[in-house]
Amino acid sequence: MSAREEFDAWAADGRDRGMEERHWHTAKHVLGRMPVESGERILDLGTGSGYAARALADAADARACGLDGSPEMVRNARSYAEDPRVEFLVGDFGALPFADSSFDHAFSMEAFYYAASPHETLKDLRRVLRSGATFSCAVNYYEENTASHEWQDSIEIPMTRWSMDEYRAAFDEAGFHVAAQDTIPDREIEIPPSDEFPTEGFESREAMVERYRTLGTLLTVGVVP
Amino acid sequence: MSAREEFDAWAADGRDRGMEERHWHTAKHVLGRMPVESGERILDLGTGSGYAARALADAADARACGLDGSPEMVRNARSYAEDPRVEFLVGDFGALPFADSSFDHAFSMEAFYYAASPHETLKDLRRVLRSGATFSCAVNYYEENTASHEWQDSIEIPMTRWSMDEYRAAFDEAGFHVAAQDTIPDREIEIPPSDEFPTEGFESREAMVERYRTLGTLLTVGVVP
Amino acid sequence: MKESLMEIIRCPMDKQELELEPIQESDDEVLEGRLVCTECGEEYPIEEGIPNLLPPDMRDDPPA
Amino acid sequence: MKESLMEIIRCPMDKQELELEPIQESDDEVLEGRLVCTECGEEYPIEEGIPNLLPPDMRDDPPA
Ligand SMILES: Nc1ncnc2c1ncn2[C@@H]1O[C@H](CSCC[C@H](N)C(=O)O)[C@@H](O)[C@H]1O
Ligand SMILES: Nc1ncnc2c1ncn2[C@@H]1O[C@H](CSCC[C@H](N)C(=O)O)[C@@H](O)[C@H]1O
Repeated sequence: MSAREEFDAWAADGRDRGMEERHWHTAKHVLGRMPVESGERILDLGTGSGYAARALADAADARACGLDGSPEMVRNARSYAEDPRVEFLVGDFGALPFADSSFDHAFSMEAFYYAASPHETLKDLRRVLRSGATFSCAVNYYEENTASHEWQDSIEIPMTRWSMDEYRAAFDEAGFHVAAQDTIPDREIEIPPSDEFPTEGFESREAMVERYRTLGTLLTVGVVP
Repeated sequence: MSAREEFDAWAADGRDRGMEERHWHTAKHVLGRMPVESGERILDLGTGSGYAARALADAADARACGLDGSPEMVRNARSYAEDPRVEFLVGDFGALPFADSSFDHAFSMEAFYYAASPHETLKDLRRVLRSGATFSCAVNYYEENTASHEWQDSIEIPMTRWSMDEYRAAFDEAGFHVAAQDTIPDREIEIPPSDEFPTEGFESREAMVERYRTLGTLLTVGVVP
Repeated sequence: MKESLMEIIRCPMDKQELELEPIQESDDEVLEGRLVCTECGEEYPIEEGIPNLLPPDMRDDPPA
Repeated sequence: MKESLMEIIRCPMDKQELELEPIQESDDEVLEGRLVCTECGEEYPIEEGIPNLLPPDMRDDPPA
């Protein structure tokens, strides 16, 4: 199955809205830290339902552009957004369809590791960002989050599983200055009482607490020199 | 009273340790976000008891240097630290006694706004940081934190009260790229039940909740291009 | 797609400028049309207001 | 103060290199001594292992 077919199917199933709800718990903190000024242009890489693009336009009066490789995702995202400051387009992480220095900042949640050539994507991202721009890259799938490792089994698209160190090194190699790195806990997801474990996803309550309250979302922030 | 006399008196009173305990609630999150690599040199500006220098050496195997204008503060800080990776010296924010590009990162908690010429201090900081270095500037005294405004009444040293926007603009003007800005809530300080208000510091429980749980510590992160 | 997006979008293959060929427009948006690369001549569709700037080999419907 | 600090410390006034004049040393630290600016000649004390690099007008004890 191609990435496009896979994610088109997710969109048709309404998984875009489900992800929005869960990812918002930590994504809102990532968005809240971005030093966005009014009128700036922001790229949302792998926009899904487009919630981040909507939130940035709304909270920071920014012009947000959501890119996604799945036409069905983008069709949904467009249908949820009424704000004229928000735009969506279909495109691939491997061939960003933008001019040099097009954006003042970029954001990506739970999407970057689907890039077929993540190092190339980072370099191309650097190209489409102006000097001084930030890239906030948020992922739940990463080496230290052992509970996430099995996710690859249920999807045919190859996923890149870097450690925190590997994210910093890759940003560095692509010419970003690493400005910050952090794991952001999900304090909102409901964790059932111990006697309900094992659940479908977790052997024990401790494992679920670790996955969400301790590890949460890995954020790496790069700045273009 | 000179800054030196004021803070020497604080140190003699043991206020350095009291601040350490309270500031740690949010400072640890600031420190945790810094992308410090093993062996890097870090400056702790206005080190007080020196806890941040100690923590950086310990957690990130960094070489930390704490600067403070109060000889008594530094004497205390030195007495608390056993780690050979930690050093302290007496110096003023207005005349940083360091070579160009001496440090890989800088940190400052509840100290920066005492600088007599904050714009000059930012510029000098940029000078002593290498390209790609970050400066994490954390303050509880800032415009949006209205509960903090009255602090100036109890100290003779003039304090700079910038807004979040003014911090970003000043960093920018000094030649830093602003990489992130955030308010970090203090989730640990105990807030008494409503019937114990007014207290010495707060009219109402709501005001105290806003001061700590909502506003907390303002963090601005700059990166040297 | 609003015309202002033309400022930043480029051909995904060679990053050269695109020319907008509108077919159907609303008040402030192009609903159907084409984006043509001024360099390589590749054409990218705009459908239901959405520009599709996937590289040509990823754009076409997968064989059923 | 460890000698390795000499790599980064400079005269606060003109940011020129300092020369270390140790008076009392322990295993790995200078406990008492002086740091002298190689350019302006200003002297900065090291006392109880702590270098005092305040500008000269801020260093001196305040009048009682
Ligand atoms: N190579 C690629 N190019 C462009 N988009 C891709 C891609 N691989 C995956 N995606 C998109 O990345 C998204 C990952 S799901 C995450 C969506 C959203 N950011 C959220 O937080 O909920 C999907 O919408 C998928 O279509
Ligand atoms: N102009 C100046 N130069 C150097 N240090 C200064 C200064 N003005 C204030 N300070 C120092 O800044 C510190 C502020 S109190 C904060 C201390 C510590 N960072 C903490 O978080 O607890 C004091 O130790 C004071 O001596």
